[in-house]
Amino acid sequence: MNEIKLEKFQGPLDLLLQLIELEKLNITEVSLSQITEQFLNFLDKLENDRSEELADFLVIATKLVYLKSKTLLPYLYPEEDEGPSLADQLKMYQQYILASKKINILWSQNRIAYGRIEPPVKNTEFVLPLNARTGDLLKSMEKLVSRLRPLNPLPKITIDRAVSVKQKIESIWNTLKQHKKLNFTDLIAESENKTDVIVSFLALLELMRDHKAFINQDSAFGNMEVHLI
Amino acid sequence: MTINSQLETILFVAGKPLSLKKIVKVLQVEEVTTQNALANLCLKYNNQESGIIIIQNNDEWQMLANPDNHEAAENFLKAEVSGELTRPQLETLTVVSYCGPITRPELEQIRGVNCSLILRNLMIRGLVKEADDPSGLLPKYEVTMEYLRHLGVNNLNELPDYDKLHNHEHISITLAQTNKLAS
Amino acid sequence: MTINSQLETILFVAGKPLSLKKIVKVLQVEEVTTQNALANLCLKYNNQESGIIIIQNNDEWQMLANPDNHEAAENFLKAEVSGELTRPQLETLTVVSYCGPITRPELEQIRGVNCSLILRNLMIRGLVKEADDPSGLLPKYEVTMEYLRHLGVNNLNELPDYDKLHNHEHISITLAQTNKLAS
Repeated sequence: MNEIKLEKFQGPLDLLLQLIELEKLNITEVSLSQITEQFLNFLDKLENDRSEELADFLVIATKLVYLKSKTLLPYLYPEEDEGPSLADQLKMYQQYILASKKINILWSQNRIAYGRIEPPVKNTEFVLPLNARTGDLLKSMEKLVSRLRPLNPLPKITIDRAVSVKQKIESIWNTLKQHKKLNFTDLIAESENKTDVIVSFLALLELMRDHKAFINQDSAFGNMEVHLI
Repeated sequence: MTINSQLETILFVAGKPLSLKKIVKVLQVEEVTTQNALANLCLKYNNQESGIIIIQNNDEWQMLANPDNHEAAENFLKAEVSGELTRPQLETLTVVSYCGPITRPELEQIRGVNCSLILRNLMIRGLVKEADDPSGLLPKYEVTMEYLRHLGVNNLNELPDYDKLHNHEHISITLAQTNKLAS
Repeated sequence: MTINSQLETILFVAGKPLSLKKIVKVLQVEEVTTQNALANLCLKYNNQESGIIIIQNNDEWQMLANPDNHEAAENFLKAEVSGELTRPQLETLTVVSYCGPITRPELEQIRGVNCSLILRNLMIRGLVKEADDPSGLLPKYEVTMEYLRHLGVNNLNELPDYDKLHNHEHISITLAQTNKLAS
Protein backbone atom coordinates (compact mmCIF):
# COMPACT_ATOMS: atom_id res chain seq x y z
CA MET A 1 0.00 0.00 0.00
CA ASN A 2 2.78 2.38 0.85
CA GLU A 3 4.19 1.90 -2.60
CA ILE A 4 1.90 4.65 -3.86
CA LYS A 5 3.42 8.03 -3.12
CA LEU A 6 1.23 10.98 -2.34
CA GLU A 7 2.60 13.08 -5.19
CA LYS A 8 2.06 10.29 -7.68
CA PHE A 9 -1.71 10.57 -8.10
CA GLN A 10 -3.95 13.28 -9.49
CA GLY A 11 -7.20 12.85 -7.65
CA PRO A 12 -9.37 10.26 -5.93
CA LEU A 13 -10.17 8.34 -9.13
CA ASP A 14 -6.52 8.17 -10.07
CA LEU A 15 -5.70 6.89 -6.58
CA LEU A 16 -8.42 4.23 -6.89
CA LEU A 17 -7.05 3.12 -10.26
CA GLN A 18 -3.56 2.81 -8.85
CA LEU A 19 -4.74 0.88 -5.80
CA ILE A 20 -6.68 -1.50 -8.04
CA GLU A 21 -3.65 -1.99 -10.28
CA LEU A 22 -1.39 -2.55 -7.29
CA GLU A 23 -3.66 -5.32 -6.04
CA LYS A 24 -3.94 -6.70 -9.57
CA LEU A 25 -7.74 -6.53 -9.41
CA ASN A 26 -10.32 -5.87 -12.10
CA ILE A 27 -12.53 -2.85 -11.74
CA THR A 28 -15.65 -4.26 -10.08
CA GLU A 29 -17.74 -3.16 -7.13
CA VAL A 30 -16.37 -6.02 -5.08
CA SER A 31 -12.73 -5.17 -5.72
CA LEU A 32 -13.42 -1.51 -5.01
CA SER A 33 -14.94 -2.37 -1.67
CA GLN A 34 -11.81 -4.39 -0.92
CA ILE A 35 -9.58 -1.34 -1.18
CA THR A 36 -11.81 0.96 0.89
CA GLU A 37 -9.50 0.82 3.83
CA GLN A 38 -6.39 1.57 1.83
CA PHE A 39 -8.18 4.55 0.31
CA LEU A 40 -9.28 5.89 3.70
CA ASN A 41 -5.70 5.61 4.88
CA PHE A 42 -4.68 8.25 2.38
CA LEU A 43 -7.14 10.79 3.74
CA ASP A 44 -5.05 11.86 6.71
CA LYS A 45 -1.91 12.03 4.58
CA LEU A 46 -3.76 14.34 2.23
CA GLU A 47 -4.73 16.63 5.02
CA ASN A 48 -1.16 17.69 5.63
CA ASP A 49 -0.04 18.30 2.07
CA ARG A 50 -3.04 18.63 -0.21
CA SER A 51 -5.85 19.78 2.04
CA GLU A 52 -7.50 21.72 -0.81
CA GLU A 53 -8.31 18.42 -2.50
CA LEU A 54 -9.85 16.80 0.55
CA ALA A 55 -13.43 17.51 -0.49
CA ASP A 56 -13.00 15.59 -3.77
CA PHE A 57 -11.58 12.61 -1.90
CA LEU A 58 -14.39 12.62 0.65
CA VAL A 59 -16.99 12.32 -2.13
CA ILE A 60 -15.36 9.12 -3.36
CA ALA A 61 -14.74 7.88 0.20
CA THR A 62 -18.49 8.10 0.83
CA LYS A 63 -19.20 6.05 -2.28
CA LEU A 64 -16.66 3.45 -1.21
CA VAL A 65 -18.12 3.12 2.25
CA TYR A 66 -21.55 2.70 0.70
CA LEU A 67 -20.19 -0.02 -1.61
CA LYS A 68 -18.43 -1.73 1.25
CA SER A 69 -21.55 -1.80 3.38
CA LYS A 70 -23.53 -3.10 0.40
CA THR A 71 -21.02 -5.90 -0.16
CA LEU A 72 -21.04 -6.82 3.51
CA LEU A 73 -24.80 -6.81 3.92
CA PRO A 74 -26.35 -7.18 0.51
CA TYR A 75 -29.80 -8.03 1.91
CA LEU A 76 -30.10 -4.45 3.19
CA TYR A 77 -29.84 -3.14 -0.33
CA PRO A 78 -32.64 -4.37 -2.59
CA GLU A 79 -31.81 -4.66 -6.27
CA GLU A 80 -32.69 -1.42 -7.92
CA ASP A 81 -31.44 0.72 -10.72
CA GLU A 82 -29.07 3.15 -9.14
CA GLY A 83 -27.55 4.59 -12.31
CA PRO A 84 -23.87 4.33 -13.07
CA SER A 85 -21.87 2.76 -10.29
CA LEU A 86 -18.51 3.84 -8.98
CA ALA A 87 -17.02 0.95 -10.96
CA ASP A 88 -18.58 2.33 -14.17
CA GLN A 89 -17.30 5.80 -13.36
CA LEU A 90 -13.81 4.47 -12.77
CA LYS A 91 -13.80 2.42 -15.97
CA MET A 92 -14.79 5.49 -17.91
CA TYR A 93 -12.08 7.55 -16.23
CA GLN A 94 -9.57 4.85 -17.12
CA GLN A 95 -10.48 5.09 -20.79
CA TYR A 96 -9.83 8.83 -20.83
CA ILE A 97 -6.51 8.29 -19.10
CA LEU A 98 -5.55 5.86 -21.87
CA ALA A 99 -6.74 8.35 -24.50
CA SER A 100 -4.77 11.15 -22.85
CA LYS A 101 -1.59 9.16 -23.42
CA LYS A 102 -2.35 9.03 -27.14
CA ILE A 103 -3.13 12.74 -27.16
CA ASN A 104 0.20 13.37 -25.47
CA ILE A 105 1.98 11.54 -28.28
CA LEU A 106 0.23 13.73 -30.86
CA TRP A 107 1.09 16.85 -28.89
CA SER A 108 4.75 15.91 -28.46
CA GLN A 109 5.27 15.26 -32.17
CA ASN A 110 5.10 19.02 -32.73
CA ARG A 111 3.42 18.34 -36.05
CA ILE A 112 2.02 21.85 -35.99
CA ALA A 113 -0.21 23.40 -38.64
CA TYR A 114 1.14 26.95 -38.97
CA GLY A 115 -0.92 29.99 -39.85
CA ARG A 116 -0.08 32.93 -42.06
CA ILE A 117 1.92 35.91 -40.96
CA GLU A 118 -0.53 38.48 -42.10
CA PRO A 119 0.53 41.73 -43.64
CA PRO A 120 -0.49 44.55 -41.26
CA VAL A 121 -4.00 45.80 -41.96
CA LYS A 122 -4.25 49.57 -42.10
CA ASN A 123 -7.32 51.01 -40.51
CA THR A 124 -8.05 54.07 -42.63
CA GLU A 125 -10.64 55.83 -40.53
CA PHE A 126 -11.34 55.65 -36.83
CA VAL A 127 -14.87 54.67 -35.86
CA LEU A 128 -15.89 54.77 -32.20
CA PRO A 129 -17.74 51.53 -31.44
CA LEU A 130 -21.28 52.32 -30.29
CA ASN A 131 -20.92 50.30 -27.11
CA ALA A 132 -17.50 51.52 -25.98
CA ARG A 133 -18.30 54.88 -24.36
CA THR A 134 -17.19 55.83 -20.86
CA GLY A 135 -20.41 54.53 -19.27
CA ASP A 136 -19.89 51.13 -20.96
CA LEU A 137 -16.32 50.98 -19.72
CA LEU A 138 -17.41 51.78 -16.17
CA LYS A 139 -20.13 49.12 -16.17
CA SER A 140 -17.82 46.51 -17.65
CA MET A 141 -15.07 47.33 -15.13
CA GLU A 142 -17.43 47.12 -12.18
CA LYS A 143 -18.67 43.74 -13.35
CA LEU A 144 -15.11 42.50 -13.72
CA VAL A 145 -14.04 43.71 -10.28
CA SER A 146 -16.97 41.99 -8.61
CA ARG A 147 -16.20 38.79 -10.52
CA LEU A 148 -12.62 38.91 -9.24
CA ARG A 149 -13.66 39.06 -5.60
CA PRO A 150 -11.39 36.51 -3.90
CA LEU A 151 -13.30 33.42 -2.84
CA ASN A 152 -13.51 32.59 0.82
CA PRO A 153 -11.18 29.73 1.51
CA LEU A 154 -13.00 26.43 2.05
CA PRO A 155 -13.70 25.68 5.69
CA LYS A 156 -10.82 23.61 6.88
CA ILE A 157 -11.86 20.00 7.22
CA THR A 158 -9.75 18.03 9.56
CA ILE A 159 -9.27 14.35 9.37
CA ASP A 160 -7.11 12.79 11.97
CA ARG A 161 -5.29 9.54 11.75
CA ALA A 162 -7.82 6.86 11.04
CA VAL A 163 -7.99 3.79 13.20
CA SER A 164 -8.04 0.73 11.01
CA VAL A 165 -11.28 -1.19 10.61
CA LYS A 166 -9.60 -4.26 11.99
CA GLN A 167 -8.57 -2.49 15.22
CA LYS A 168 -12.06 -1.09 15.51
CA ILE A 169 -13.71 -4.50 15.11
CA GLU A 170 -11.61 -5.83 17.94
CA SER A 171 -12.36 -2.90 20.16
CA ILE A 172 -16.14 -3.07 19.55
CA TRP A 173 -16.10 -6.84 19.93
CA ASN A 174 -14.38 -6.56 23.31
CA THR A 175 -16.78 -3.92 24.56
CA LEU A 176 -19.74 -5.93 23.32
CA LYS A 177 -18.55 -9.09 25.06
CA GLN A 178 -18.38 -7.15 28.32
CA HIS A 179 -21.69 -5.30 28.08
CA LYS A 180 -23.77 -7.60 25.82
CA LYS A 181 -25.50 -4.52 24.45
CA LEU A 182 -24.53 -0.97 23.59
CA ASN A 183 -25.71 2.13 21.74
CA PHE A 184 -24.06 3.09 18.49
CA THR A 185 -24.19 6.70 19.66
CA ASP A 186 -22.06 5.80 22.67
CA LEU A 187 -19.75 3.86 20.44
CA ILE A 188 -18.96 6.90 18.36
CA ALA A 189 -19.17 9.41 21.19
CA GLU A 190 -15.43 9.39 21.56
CA SER A 191 -14.76 9.58 17.85
CA GLU A 192 -12.44 12.40 17.09
CA ASN A 193 -13.53 12.84 13.51
CA LYS A 194 -15.75 11.66 10.68
CA THR A 195 -13.32 9.05 9.43
CA ASP A 196 -13.48 7.47 12.85
CA VAL A 197 -17.28 7.32 12.66
CA ILE A 198 -17.09 5.78 9.18
CA VAL A 199 -14.62 3.18 10.42
CA SER A 200 -16.81 2.33 13.41
CA PHE A 201 -19.78 1.87 11.12
CA LEU A 202 -17.82 -0.41 8.79
CA ALA A 203 -16.53 -2.41 11.75
CA LEU A 204 -20.08 -2.87 12.98
CA LEU A 205 -21.16 -4.11 9.55
CA GLU A 206 -18.34 -6.65 9.58
CA LEU A 207 -19.48 -7.92 12.98
CA MET A 208 -23.01 -8.30 11.70
CA ARG A 209 -21.85 -10.21 8.67
CA ASP A 210 -19.89 -12.57 10.88
CA HIS A 211 -23.04 -13.09 12.98
CA LYS A 212 -21.37 -11.73 16.07
CA ALA A 213 -23.81 -8.88 16.52
CA PHE A 214 -27.24 -7.68 15.44
CA ILE A 215 -28.81 -4.26 15.46
CA ASN A 216 -32.17 -2.88 16.55
CA GLN A 217 -33.33 0.44 15.22
CA ASP A 218 -36.82 1.74 15.99
CA SER A 219 -37.04 4.32 13.27
CA ALA A 220 -35.00 5.70 10.44
CA PHE A 221 -32.13 7.77 11.86
CA GLY A 222 -33.15 6.55 15.32
CA ASN A 223 -30.65 5.20 17.81
CA MET A 224 -29.07 1.86 16.90
CA GLU A 225 -28.84 -0.73 19.61
CA VAL A 226 -26.04 -3.20 19.09
CA HIS A 227 -26.57 -6.67 20.64
CA LEU A 228 -24.18 -9.50 21.17
CA ILE A 229 -25.26 -12.74 19.53
CA MET B 1 -17.33 34.64 -58.70
CA THR B 2 -18.59 31.43 -57.13
CA ILE B 3 -19.29 31.03 -53.43
CA ASN B 4 -16.50 28.47 -53.22
CA SER B 5 -14.02 30.96 -54.58
CA GLN B 6 -15.19 33.76 -52.27
CA LEU B 7 -15.04 31.45 -49.28
CA GLU B 8 -11.49 30.49 -50.21
CA THR B 9 -10.52 34.17 -50.34
CA ILE B 10 -12.10 34.96 -46.98
CA LEU B 11 -10.46 32.08 -45.15
CA PHE B 12 -7.15 33.08 -46.72
CA VAL B 13 -7.49 36.75 -45.78
CA ALA B 14 -8.77 36.09 -42.25
CA GLY B 15 -5.71 34.29 -40.93
CA LYS B 16 -7.64 33.21 -37.85
CA PRO B 17 -10.53 30.88 -36.98
CA LEU B 18 -13.88 32.05 -38.36
CA SER B 19 -17.25 30.93 -37.05
CA LEU B 20 -19.84 29.61 -39.47
CA LYS B 21 -22.08 32.52 -38.42
CA LYS B 22 -19.46 35.05 -39.37
CA ILE B 23 -18.80 33.42 -42.75
CA VAL B 24 -22.52 33.38 -43.53
CA LYS B 25 -22.72 37.07 -42.66
CA VAL B 26 -19.79 38.04 -44.86
CA LEU B 27 -20.81 35.89 -47.85
CA GLN B 28 -24.46 36.95 -47.48
CA VAL B 29 -25.79 33.54 -48.48
CA GLU B 30 -27.84 30.83 -46.78
CA GLU B 31 -26.21 28.80 -44.03
CA VAL B 32 -26.70 25.55 -45.95
CA THR B 33 -24.96 27.03 -49.02
CA THR B 34 -22.03 28.03 -46.84
CA GLN B 35 -21.84 24.57 -45.31
CA ASN B 36 -21.78 23.01 -48.76
CA ALA B 37 -19.04 25.37 -49.87
CA LEU B 38 -17.02 24.52 -46.74
CA ALA B 39 -17.40 20.81 -47.46
CA ASN B 40 -16.24 21.38 -51.06
CA LEU B 41 -13.23 23.36 -49.90
CA CYS B 42 -12.26 20.61 -47.46
CA LEU B 43 -12.39 18.10 -50.32
CA LYS B 44 -10.24 20.37 -52.44
CA TYR B 45 -7.58 21.02 -49.81
CA ASN B 46 -7.50 18.17 -47.37
CA ASN B 47 -5.50 15.66 -49.32
CA GLN B 48 -2.08 14.31 -48.60
CA GLU B 49 -0.06 16.39 -51.04
CA SER B 50 -1.68 19.75 -50.29
CA GLY B 51 0.48 22.45 -48.73
CA ILE B 52 -2.59 24.15 -47.29
CA ILE B 53 -5.38 22.50 -45.28
CA ILE B 54 -8.74 23.48 -43.78
CA ILE B 55 -9.24 22.70 -40.09
CA GLN B 56 -12.63 22.50 -38.41
CA ASN B 57 -13.12 22.88 -34.66
CA ASN B 58 -16.82 22.36 -33.92
CA ASP B 59 -18.30 25.57 -35.30
CA GLU B 60 -15.07 27.23 -36.44
CA TRP B 61 -12.97 27.01 -39.58
CA GLN B 62 -9.43 28.04 -40.40
CA MET B 63 -7.03 27.75 -43.33
CA LEU B 64 -3.59 26.57 -42.16
CA ALA B 65 -0.39 25.07 -43.50
CA ASN B 66 -0.25 21.28 -43.75
CA PRO B 67 1.34 20.02 -40.50
CA ASP B 68 3.35 17.48 -42.53
CA ASN B 69 5.30 20.48 -43.83
CA HIS B 70 5.92 21.91 -40.38
CA GLU B 71 9.67 21.75 -40.83
CA ALA B 72 9.58 23.84 -43.98
CA ALA B 73 7.32 26.35 -42.21
CA GLU B 74 9.64 26.44 -39.21
CA ASN B 75 12.56 27.28 -41.47
CA PHE B 76 10.65 30.46 -42.01
CA LEU B 77 8.95 31.37 -38.80
CA LYS B 78 10.44 31.36 -35.40
CA ALA B 79 9.27 28.02 -34.03
CA GLU B 80 6.86 28.54 -31.16
CA VAL B 81 7.79 27.46 -27.70
CA SER B 82 4.68 25.67 -26.56
CA GLY B 83 6.17 23.37 -23.97
CA GLU B 84 4.86 20.15 -22.58
CA LEU B 85 1.48 19.55 -21.02
CA THR B 86 1.30 18.57 -17.36
CA ARG B 87 -0.75 15.51 -16.44
CA PRO B 88 -3.77 17.45 -15.12
CA GLN B 89 -3.69 19.67 -18.23
CA LEU B 90 -3.49 16.63 -20.48
CA GLU B 91 -6.33 14.83 -18.68
CA THR B 92 -8.59 17.86 -18.79
CA LEU B 93 -7.81 18.58 -22.45
CA THR B 94 -8.55 14.96 -23.31
CA VAL B 95 -11.99 15.00 -21.70
CA VAL B 96 -12.83 18.39 -23.23
CA SER B 97 -11.63 17.16 -26.67
CA TYR B 98 -13.84 14.09 -26.66
CA CYS B 99 -16.85 15.43 -24.74
CA GLY B 100 -16.87 19.16 -25.48
CA PRO B 101 -18.72 21.42 -25.36
CA ILE B 102 -19.01 20.36 -21.74
CA THR B 103 -19.94 22.13 -18.49
CA ARG B 104 -17.63 22.25 -15.50
CA PRO B 105 -19.79 19.96 -13.30
CA GLU B 106 -19.85 17.39 -16.11
CA LEU B 107 -16.09 17.56 -16.49
CA GLU B 108 -15.63 17.22 -12.74
CA GLN B 109 -17.95 14.23 -12.67
CA ILE B 110 -15.69 12.46 -15.15
CA ARG B 111 -12.37 13.49 -13.60
CA GLY B 112 -13.52 13.25 -9.99
CA VAL B 113 -11.73 16.46 -9.02
CA ASN B 114 -12.44 20.16 -8.93
CA CYS B 115 -11.38 21.64 -12.27
CA SER B 116 -11.78 25.39 -11.87
CA LEU B 117 -8.07 26.20 -11.61
CA ILE B 118 -6.99 23.89 -14.38
CA LEU B 119 -9.67 25.25 -16.72
CA ARG B 120 -8.57 28.81 -16.02
CA ASN B 121 -4.98 27.87 -16.66
CA LEU B 122 -5.88 26.20 -20.00
CA MET B 123 -7.99 29.19 -21.03
CA ILE B 124 -5.13 31.58 -20.34
CA ARG B 125 -2.90 29.35 -22.42
CA GLY B 126 -5.48 29.56 -25.20
CA LEU B 127 -6.07 25.80 -25.44
CA VAL B 128 -9.63 25.82 -24.06
CA LYS B 129 -12.37 28.42 -24.41
CA GLU B 130 -15.96 29.03 -23.47
CA ALA B 131 -18.23 27.80 -26.25
CA ASP B 132 -20.62 30.27 -27.82
CA ASP B 133 -23.82 28.89 -26.34
CA PRO B 134 -26.41 31.47 -25.40
CA SER B 135 -28.96 28.81 -24.44
CA GLY B 136 -27.16 27.30 -21.50
CA LEU B 137 -27.18 28.69 -18.00
CA LEU B 138 -23.84 27.12 -17.21
CA PRO B 139 -20.90 27.97 -19.48
CA LYS B 140 -19.69 25.12 -21.67
CA TYR B 141 -16.07 24.58 -22.54
CA GLU B 142 -14.46 23.37 -25.75
CA VAL B 143 -10.92 23.09 -27.10
CA THR B 144 -9.53 25.85 -29.34
CA MET B 145 -8.20 25.86 -32.87
CA GLU B 146 -4.80 26.58 -31.33
CA TYR B 147 -4.96 23.17 -29.66
CA LEU B 148 -6.11 21.31 -32.80
CA ARG B 149 -3.45 23.08 -34.83
CA HIS B 150 -0.82 21.83 -32.43
CA LEU B 151 -2.06 18.25 -32.55
CA GLY B 152 -1.94 18.39 -36.34
CA VAL B 153 -5.45 16.99 -36.85
CA ASN B 154 -8.00 18.54 -39.19
CA ASN B 155 -11.01 17.78 -37.08
CA LEU B 156 -11.76 16.51 -33.58
CA ASN B 157 -13.26 13.35 -35.04
CA GLU B 158 -9.79 12.36 -36.27
CA LEU B 159 -8.65 11.86 -32.67
CA PRO B 160 -7.90 8.24 -31.71
CA ASP B 161 -11.05 6.27 -30.75
CA TYR B 162 -13.16 9.39 -31.19
CA ASP B 163 -16.48 7.66 -31.88
CA LYS B 164 -16.11 5.35 -28.93
CA LEU B 165 -15.10 8.01 -26.43
CA HIS B 166 -17.33 10.74 -27.80
CA ASN B 167 -20.45 8.63 -27.51
CA HIS B 168 -19.34 6.67 -24.49
CA GLU B 169 -22.32 4.80 -23.03
CA HIS B 170 -21.58 5.90 -19.49
CA ILE B 171 -21.05 9.52 -20.32
CA SER B 172 -24.62 10.20 -21.27
CA ILE B 173 -25.87 8.54 -18.10
CA THR B 174 -23.27 10.24 -15.93
CA LEU B 175 -23.98 13.61 -17.48
CA ALA B 176 -27.72 13.11 -17.14
CA GLN B 177 -27.12 12.43 -13.47
CA THR B 178 -25.03 15.59 -13.07
CA ASN B 179 -27.75 17.63 -14.72
CA LYS B 180 -30.38 16.14 -12.46
CA LEU B 181 -28.32 17.08 -9.42
CA ALA B 182 -27.79 20.58 -10.75
CA SER B 183 -31.44 21.24 -11.50
CA MET C 1 6.22 15.59 -48.83
CA THR C 2 6.75 16.85 -52.38
CA ILE C 3 8.55 20.06 -53.24
CA ASN C 4 5.29 21.44 -54.67
CA SER C 5 3.55 20.91 -51.36
CA GLN C 6 6.35 22.46 -49.32
CA LEU C 7 6.48 25.45 -51.66
CA GLU C 8 2.74 25.92 -51.24
CA THR C 9 3.16 25.90 -47.45
CA ILE C 10 5.98 28.41 -47.51
CA LEU C 11 4.20 30.89 -49.76
CA PHE C 12 1.09 30.50 -47.59
CA VAL C 13 2.75 31.17 -44.23
CA ALA C 14 5.07 33.91 -45.54
CA GLY C 15 2.35 36.45 -46.29
CA LYS C 16 4.84 38.61 -48.21
CA PRO C 17 6.77 38.46 -51.50
CA LEU C 18 9.63 35.95 -51.44
CA SER C 19 12.65 36.00 -53.73
CA LEU C 20 13.56 32.88 -55.70
CA LYS C 21 16.86 32.82 -53.86
CA LYS C 22 15.14 32.78 -50.49
CA ILE C 23 12.78 29.98 -51.56
CA VAL C 24 15.69 27.89 -52.85
CA LYS C 25 17.42 28.35 -49.52
CA VAL C 26 14.40 27.33 -47.45
CA LEU C 27 13.52 24.32 -49.60
CA GLN C 28 17.17 23.27 -49.90
CA VAL C 29 16.79 22.10 -53.49
CA GLU C 30 18.20 23.11 -56.90
CA GLU C 31 17.07 26.40 -58.40
CA VAL C 32 15.67 24.65 -61.47
CA THR C 33 13.58 22.33 -59.28
CA THR C 34 12.19 25.35 -57.47
CA GLN C 35 11.37 27.07 -60.75
CA ASN C 36 9.51 23.99 -61.93
CA ALA C 37 7.57 23.82 -58.68
CA LEU C 38 6.66 27.52 -58.98
CA ALA C 39 5.39 26.94 -62.52
CA ASN C 40 3.30 23.99 -61.32
CA LEU C 41 1.84 26.02 -58.48
CA CYS C 42 0.89 28.84 -60.86
CA LEU C 43 -0.94 26.32 -63.03
CA LYS C 44 -2.76 24.98 -59.99
CA TYR C 45 -3.85 28.34 -58.60
CA ASN C 46 -4.06 30.84 -61.40
CA ASN C 47 -7.41 29.94 -62.88
CA GLN C 48 -10.57 31.99 -62.92
CA GLU C 49 -12.39 30.28 -60.08
CA SER C 50 -9.55 30.20 -57.59
CA GLY C 51 -9.88 32.25 -54.40
CA ILE C 52 -6.10 32.40 -54.04
CA ILE C 53 -3.59 33.35 -56.73
CA ILE C 54 0.20 33.32 -57.15
CA ILE C 55 1.75 36.46 -58.55
CA GLN C 56 5.27 36.98 -59.84
CA ASN C 57 6.96 40.35 -59.76
CA ASN C 58 10.33 40.02 -61.47
CA ASP C 59 12.24 37.75 -59.16
CA GLU C 60 9.68 37.70 -56.33
CA TRP C 61 6.70 35.44 -55.68
CA GLN C 62 3.67 35.92 -53.47
CA MET C 63 0.40 34.17 -52.62
CA LEU C 64 -2.53 36.58 -52.57
CA ALA C 65 -6.32 36.66 -52.50
CA ASN C 66 -7.88 36.74 -55.97
CA PRO C 67 -8.60 40.43 -56.69
CA ASP C 68 -11.88 39.42 -58.36
CA ASN C 69 -13.10 38.59 -54.85
CA HIS C 70 -12.14 41.99 -53.43
CA GLU C 71 -15.72 42.71 -52.42
CA ALA C 72 -15.94 39.62 -50.23
CA ALA C 73 -12.54 40.39 -48.72
CA GLU C 74 -13.57 43.97 -48.01
CA ASN C 75 -16.84 42.81 -46.48
CA PHE C 76 -14.85 40.68 -44.13
CA LEU C 77 -12.41 43.40 -43.12
CA LYS C 78 -15.21 45.91 -42.67
CA ALA C 79 -17.10 43.50 -40.42
CA GLU C 80 -13.90 43.10 -38.41
CA VAL C 81 -13.40 46.78 -37.74
CA SER C 82 -16.92 48.12 -37.47
CA GLY C 83 -20.00 47.51 -35.44
CA GLU C 84 -20.31 46.95 -31.72
CA LEU C 85 -17.57 45.32 -29.71
CA THR C 86 -18.20 41.78 -28.53
CA ARG C 87 -18.41 41.31 -24.76
CA PRO C 88 -14.83 39.91 -24.53
CA GLN C 89 -13.54 42.77 -26.69
CA LEU C 90 -15.26 45.38 -24.52
CA GLU C 91 -13.92 43.82 -21.34
CA THR C 92 -10.39 43.74 -22.74
CA LEU C 93 -10.63 47.36 -23.83
CA THR C 94 -11.91 48.22 -20.35
CA VAL C 95 -8.99 46.57 -18.57
CA VAL C 96 -6.51 48.27 -20.90
CA SER C 97 -8.25 51.61 -20.23
CA TYR C 98 -8.34 51.38 -16.43
CA CYS C 99 -5.16 49.35 -15.85
CA GLY C 100 -2.93 50.21 -18.83
CA PRO C 101 -0.15 50.23 -19.76
CA ILE C 102 -0.40 46.54 -19.08
CA THR C 103 1.36 43.40 -20.38
CA ARG C 104 -0.53 40.58 -22.04
CA PRO C 105 0.14 38.06 -19.22
CA GLU C 106 -1.23 40.58 -16.68
CA LEU C 107 -4.28 41.21 -18.82
CA GLU C 108 -4.87 37.49 -19.25
CA GLN C 109 -4.51 36.85 -15.54
CA ILE C 110 -7.15 39.48 -14.80
CA ARG C 111 -9.56 38.23 -17.46
CA GLY C 112 -8.72 34.54 -17.01
CA VAL C 113 -8.58 33.85 -20.75
CA ASN C 114 -6.12 34.14 -23.60
CA CYS C 115 -6.33 37.61 -25.19
CA SER C 116 -3.99 37.51 -28.19
CA LEU C 117 -6.66 37.52 -30.92
CA ILE C 118 -8.76 40.13 -29.14
CA LEU C 119 -5.80 42.47 -28.65
CA ARG C 120 -4.96 42.14 -32.33
CA ASN C 121 -8.51 43.06 -33.22
CA LEU C 122 -8.57 46.08 -30.92
CA MET C 123 -5.29 47.22 -32.45
CA ILE C 124 -6.66 46.89 -36.00
CA ARG C 125 -9.60 49.05 -34.91
CA GLY C 126 -7.20 51.68 -33.62
CA LEU C 127 -8.49 51.43 -30.04
CA VAL C 128 -5.36 49.96 -28.47
CA LYS C 129 -1.65 50.20 -29.23
CA GLU C 130 1.65 48.98 -27.91
CA ALA C 131 3.02 51.50 -25.42
CA ASP C 132 6.44 53.04 -25.94
CA ASP C 133 8.29 51.38 -23.14
CA PRO C 134 11.90 50.67 -23.96
CA SER C 135 12.61 49.34 -20.47
CA GLY C 136 10.26 46.39 -20.45
CA LEU C 137 11.00 43.02 -21.93
CA LEU C 138 7.31 42.31 -22.55
CA PRO C 139 5.30 44.76 -24.64
CA LYS C 140 2.71 46.77 -22.73
CA TYR C 141 -0.62 47.83 -24.14
CA GLU C 142 -2.54 51.08 -23.72
CA VAL C 143 -5.50 52.80 -25.36
CA THR C 144 -4.85 55.19 -28.25
CA MET C 145 -5.13 58.99 -28.06
CA GLU C 146 -7.67 58.82 -30.83
CA TYR C 147 -9.94 56.62 -28.76
CA LEU C 148 -9.61 58.91 -25.74
CA ARG C 149 -10.43 61.95 -27.88
CA HIS C 150 -13.56 60.25 -29.20
CA LEU C 151 -14.57 59.44 -25.64
CA GLY C 152 -14.27 63.12 -24.85
CA VAL C 153 -11.69 62.75 -22.12
CA ASN C 154 -8.23 64.29 -22.10
CA ASN C 155 -6.65 61.85 -19.79
CA LEU C 156 -7.32 58.33 -18.54
CA ASN C 157 -7.83 59.55 -14.99
CA GLU C 158 -10.92 61.39 -16.18
CA LEU C 159 -12.65 58.03 -16.72
CA PRO C 160 -15.51 57.52 -14.22
CA ASP C 161 -14.32 56.23 -10.84
CA TYR C 162 -10.80 55.97 -12.21
CA ASP C 163 -9.02 56.26 -8.87
CA LYS C 164 -11.17 53.61 -7.25
CA LEU C 165 -11.00 51.12 -10.14
CA HIS C 166 -7.46 51.76 -11.34
CA ASN C 167 -5.91 50.33 -8.20
CA HIS C 168 -8.74 48.13 -7.09
CA GLU C 169 -7.77 45.62 -4.44
CA HIS C 170 -9.30 42.66 -6.31
CA ILE C 171 -7.12 43.42 -9.29
CA SER C 172 -3.92 43.75 -7.29
CA ILE C 173 -4.66 40.46 -5.51
CA THR C 174 -5.24 38.72 -8.85
CA LEU C 175 -2.01 40.13 -10.25
CA ALA C 176 -0.05 39.21 -7.14
CA GLN C 177 -1.16 35.63 -7.72
CA THR C 178 0.29 35.72 -11.25
CA ASN C 179 3.63 36.84 -9.98
CA LYS C 180 3.57 34.16 -7.35
CA LEU C 181 2.74 31.50 -9.92
CA ALA C 182 5.37 32.80 -12.30
CA SER C 183 8.13 32.85 -9.73
